[in-house]
Amino acid sequence: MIDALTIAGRTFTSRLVVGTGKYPSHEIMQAAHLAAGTEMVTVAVRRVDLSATGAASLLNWIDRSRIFLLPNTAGCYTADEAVRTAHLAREAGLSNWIKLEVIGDERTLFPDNEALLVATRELVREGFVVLPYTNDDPIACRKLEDAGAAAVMPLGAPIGSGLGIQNPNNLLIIKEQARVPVIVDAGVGTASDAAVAMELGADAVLMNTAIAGAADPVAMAGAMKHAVIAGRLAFGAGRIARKRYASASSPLEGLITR
Amino acid sequence: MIDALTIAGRTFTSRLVVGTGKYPSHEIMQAAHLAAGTEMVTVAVRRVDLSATGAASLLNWIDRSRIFLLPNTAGCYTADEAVRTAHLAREAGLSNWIKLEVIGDERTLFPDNEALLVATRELVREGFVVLPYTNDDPIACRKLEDAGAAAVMPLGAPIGSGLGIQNPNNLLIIKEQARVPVIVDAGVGTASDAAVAMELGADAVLMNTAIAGAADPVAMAGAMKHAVIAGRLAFGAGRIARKRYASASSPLEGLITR
Amino acid sequence: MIDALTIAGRTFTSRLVVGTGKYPSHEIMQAAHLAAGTEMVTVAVRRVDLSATGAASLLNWIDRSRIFLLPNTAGCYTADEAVRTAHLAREAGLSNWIKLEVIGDERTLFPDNEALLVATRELVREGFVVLPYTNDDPIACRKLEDAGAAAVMPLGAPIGSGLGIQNPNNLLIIKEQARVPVIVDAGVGTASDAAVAMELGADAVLMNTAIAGAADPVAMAGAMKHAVIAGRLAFGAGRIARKRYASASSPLEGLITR
Amino acid sequence: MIDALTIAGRTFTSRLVVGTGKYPSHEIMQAAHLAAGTEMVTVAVRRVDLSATGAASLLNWIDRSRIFLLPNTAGCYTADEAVRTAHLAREAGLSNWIKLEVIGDERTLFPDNEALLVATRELVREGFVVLPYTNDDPIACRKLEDAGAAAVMPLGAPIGSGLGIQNPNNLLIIKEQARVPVIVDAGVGTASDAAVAMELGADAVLMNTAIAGAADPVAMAGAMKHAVIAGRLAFGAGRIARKRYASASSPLEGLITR
Amino acid sequence: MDYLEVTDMHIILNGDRHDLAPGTSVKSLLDLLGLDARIVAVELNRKVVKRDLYATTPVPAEAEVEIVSFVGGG
Amino acid sequence: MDYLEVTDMHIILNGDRHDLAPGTSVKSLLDLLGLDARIVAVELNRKVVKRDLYATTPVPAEAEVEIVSFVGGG
Amino acid sequence: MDYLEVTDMHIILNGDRHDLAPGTSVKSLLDLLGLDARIVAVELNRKVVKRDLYATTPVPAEAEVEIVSFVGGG
Amino acid sequence: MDYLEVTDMHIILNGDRHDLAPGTSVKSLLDLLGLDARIVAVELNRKVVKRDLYATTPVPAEAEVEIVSFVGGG
Repeated sequence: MIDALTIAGRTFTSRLVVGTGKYPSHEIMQAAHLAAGTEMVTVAVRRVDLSATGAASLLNWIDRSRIFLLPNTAGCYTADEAVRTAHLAREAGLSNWIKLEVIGDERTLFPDNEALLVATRELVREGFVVLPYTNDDPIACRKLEDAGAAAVMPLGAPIGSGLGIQNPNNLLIIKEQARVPVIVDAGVGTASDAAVAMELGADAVLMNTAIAGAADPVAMAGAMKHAVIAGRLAFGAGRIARKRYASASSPLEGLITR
Repeated sequence: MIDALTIAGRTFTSRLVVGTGKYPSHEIMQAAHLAAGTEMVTVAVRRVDLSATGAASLLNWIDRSRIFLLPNTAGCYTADEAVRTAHLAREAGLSNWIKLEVIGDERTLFPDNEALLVATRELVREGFVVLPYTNDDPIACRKLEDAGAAAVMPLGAPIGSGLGIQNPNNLLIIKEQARVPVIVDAGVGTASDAAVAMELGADAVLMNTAIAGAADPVAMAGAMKHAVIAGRLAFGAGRIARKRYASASSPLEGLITR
Repeated sequence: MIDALTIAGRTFTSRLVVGTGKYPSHEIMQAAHLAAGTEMVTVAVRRVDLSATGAASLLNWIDRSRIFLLPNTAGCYTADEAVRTAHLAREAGLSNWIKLEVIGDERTLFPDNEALLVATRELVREGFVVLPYTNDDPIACRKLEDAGAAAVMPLGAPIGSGLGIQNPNNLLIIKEQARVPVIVDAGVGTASDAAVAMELGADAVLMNTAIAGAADPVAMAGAMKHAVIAGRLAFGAGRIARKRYASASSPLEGLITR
Repeated sequence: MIDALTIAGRTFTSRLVVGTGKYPSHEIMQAAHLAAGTEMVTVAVRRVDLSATGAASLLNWIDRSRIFLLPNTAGCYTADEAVRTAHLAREAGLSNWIKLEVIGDERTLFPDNEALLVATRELVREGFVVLPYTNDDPIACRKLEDAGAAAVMPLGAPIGSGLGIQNPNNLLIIKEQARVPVIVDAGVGTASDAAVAMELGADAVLMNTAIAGAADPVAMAGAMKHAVIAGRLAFGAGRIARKRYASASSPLEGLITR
Repeated sequence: MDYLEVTDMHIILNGDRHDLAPGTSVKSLLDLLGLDARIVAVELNRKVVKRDLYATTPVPAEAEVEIVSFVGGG
Repeated sequence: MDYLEVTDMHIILNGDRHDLAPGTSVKSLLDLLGLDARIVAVELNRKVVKRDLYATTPVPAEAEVEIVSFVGGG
Repeated sequence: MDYLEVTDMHIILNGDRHDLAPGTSVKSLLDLLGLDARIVAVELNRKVVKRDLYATTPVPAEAEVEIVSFVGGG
Repeated sequence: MDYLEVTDMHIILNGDRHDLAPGTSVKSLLDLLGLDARIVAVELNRKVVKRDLYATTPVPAEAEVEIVSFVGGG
């Protein structure tokens, strides 16, 4: 239905990347992933809970024949922490892809772009496929791309805030200059937010809370699937120009009263 | 996928109503209707062009086994004109449904609600199923409903303007108080606008120029189909609350560095 | 500082009309009126409280040598009630000016434009200077003007809501077509809202709750005074066009490094 | 009228900082500065034009008894260029204040925050009072502050774009966490934009094109003066909460009809 | 309203039933109520009474009387 | 409209003056015009003619006749 | 962690101090802990251990050992 | 720049090559150029010259000299 997305040589039919956190249950997460039609999900790297013997692994609920795992470095506040976490993620997941997060602030979870650049340069040097989570700063995005990022992932709004795309103009600028895919990561609250991101030209959208935190995560996952398709199609379809006044859609001639 | 819509006893699976004006060709219109999955299209009533012998009728390009015709009174500036046009439409179309327009101004094509109420009362008295095009005035919508309208059709923005939903709060209020379906009619520019309308609780969206005037009408029709489904699903799914700050989607515990 | 406003032959230096309701005290109201620099305030007409002997009249706190009284018909839900109230107001206030309200709904306090038109026509016939409170419907505004209204007073948002101007495009259209003053009445929440209304071309702004309900009404009244002046000056000054990209404000030549 | 602003020990009565570029003439610039009531203006550092003998200096048109000069490093694309320019500015202006710009992109003129941090650290070390122009990134602002910046100057929108405050939420967050003054620099298009910035809590607003590029720069300068005062007063006055529905400003009791 | 004389005549004053002496003028009614004629308006049976007619206008039996003044409003 | 017979009777058809043979029914008029009765509607002097009455309804002299059909609209 | 033998050697495992028999390999440690080697990753003194070296890599005394796996995240 | 004496020494002044008499001080250069020392700043080989050292600072041969002043900017 829509064109495929290729990141670092890997092709995805779906342009909706989904998280695995905060679902009411593993069953609901699995159903939501199915409803979303996603082909890539993010996971976090955390210490094994040594006291919780026999806990079913998250991975049992992800059909890895259809869904690619993208580990993140969520919770890292320095470049060094993020690099260490990326190393662990690679070993745990047997892939060299990493959603790179270096957080600057606990309250906003905004990225520390200075440290993010340091970590990106290091991990690219080590051969990782780096997808950095950043903010909607076109200069930071360009520098990340110059550093070898396989995609840039500007936020639309704070993680989990559901505020929607706060600065569409910046995202447009980021997309216009980017030569790697642009994935809007964070801030989506409802379906129209995802459609807006795609209409701005984003190559994909990544979300977690908007689906997992909805009253009905599976229904919202379906909504997001359709919204991403809608936004992608509309982006390609060439929307009408905005006008301040009306333009009749029925003919002006042939009226019985004129 | 989404719940059905019933207006005046007639049930529709699709919540996207589409116009038939301004397409590049009849062929493209037909393909766009198919891509939109629409089950109701609007048509205008105009004098037969006596000089154009043998012109293929618009109706040849509409599969009436799947698509219901909704004639409009576009171009009428008085209640009397609109009532006469409704009478003609009924005879031409063999149905008593009418999209009632009484226009107040050529430049904005905004409704003349005073005259619209007069015409609605008259046509309801005569047994029409009246779907009045009005503005986003909750009081006007309630009076139209009290007058017997089968649905109310507030505009999102001027016809053909593509500005999107200008006053979401008014649409919310209209929906909250309405006991008949609310169809957002006019103003949609791109897919996210349609999704927004549905997320506000609209029962359906009606559009013409946004599809017919797009660079690729068929692609935009597909976008709108998905957008309406996305918006409807999201409306029912119970979106997350908006927050000013972030909320982590990955766990705060179990970090290797804490 | 700014140009004067003339309504029905009466000239005002200030373009800020203020209400008299809901202040913490008469003293604060008086100070707020002074800080606002207003020359016209609205008052409501209500039954004298026969049990409250000796209550100081509101009018003792309004310097009528500098402030013109504009009685309203707030609380009226039919044309007839509004006309009766206007008659009483004229006799109580010795002026034939009336802020005409015919409310359609208790929850939104939106106008019933159909009844408002009836009342406007009647009161104009009787010689009143009618300033009708209406919504942002350009057609309703034009009909009120055609009915003889001395000004039109479209709302920016529901009374007391503080939402700010919900539909700037409609206000622009109303102003473009109006031949009488346009006073934005209701919806202002803070100073920038008033500035926006004036920048759209409004001839004046009317507000009550935004000032009376602020934590510090006198400070907010001062804010509103400056905001209305700012907006009026900016409207006349011819703002720069919006551009998506930057435009350097420092010279591009003469750099030491080029 | 409003409270004073102190930056690095220097106190300003006015919270409006104005540029000196792009005016139609020196005379109009001078009149605009007067109308704006500004006490600090920015200037750029450029090579003396050796062919233009006897050109009247810009400084002849700035009353330095009332207006403090803030030199900028506009046009610098590296930390090194910016530091050199700051050195020259200090010698030319006999003050150690610098509006520090390190630009990352010619089209957007967005800051290169990575290089900006380097230059800020260096100039602070050398004893400069550094006011860095940055974007609306709360983490970058905090790091600049930690580096010793005397104020942070996040943009509202691209320089000269006139788009207004694109991301109010980010500015709120920046202000909440800042311990130095926050000056919104760039993006203002008209008076209400300046009021919005101040209502968000900004300590001052800096603008050039919005005034110099207006059809009537002196009138717009007056508008901005009032807008900044309005916004500051409103910020302190405690605005009413936003509500979706109406709240009557006239009493509900005592109606003649109830 | 105990300061009005007991009488056989009644009026509806601001929605409540009251006694009133027959022949009472609007002016006298206002005086009885202690109201300042300059800041109120009076309606008799849904028709406003002009201010300069208060002294010469009697309040009829069973009249619906409305006496209003300005209060704070928006 | 040269395919209509010359006659003394006239009508206003879709805003233009035309000749028409006296006694012509609505159905005959549509046939003359080559119009498919199933996809048009006809108004005589501002009153719609029911479709099943076309054959039995004559077009009166000086009638204002409107013949409309559906066209693309929104 | 009572299922580990008492010994003189200690490690810091996921932030907590534990005893461990000298010479225990990473693989043995995982076995002791009942962990599936295919879904965890192991860091010894801030350096990741390649999976195919688990059997041959001993856990040194006083090592800081991190054993992680994937959990839900965004 | 014909008002400078012809000489064997050259400098790069604001990006352009110029002749300059050996031993010319910064102050003399400014005087030669007709510039008011109070409103310019001078860089010699990327290093700013303090204003009170203008008279005693010679401009070396082949120096890159930048002379700047304030212009309108934002």
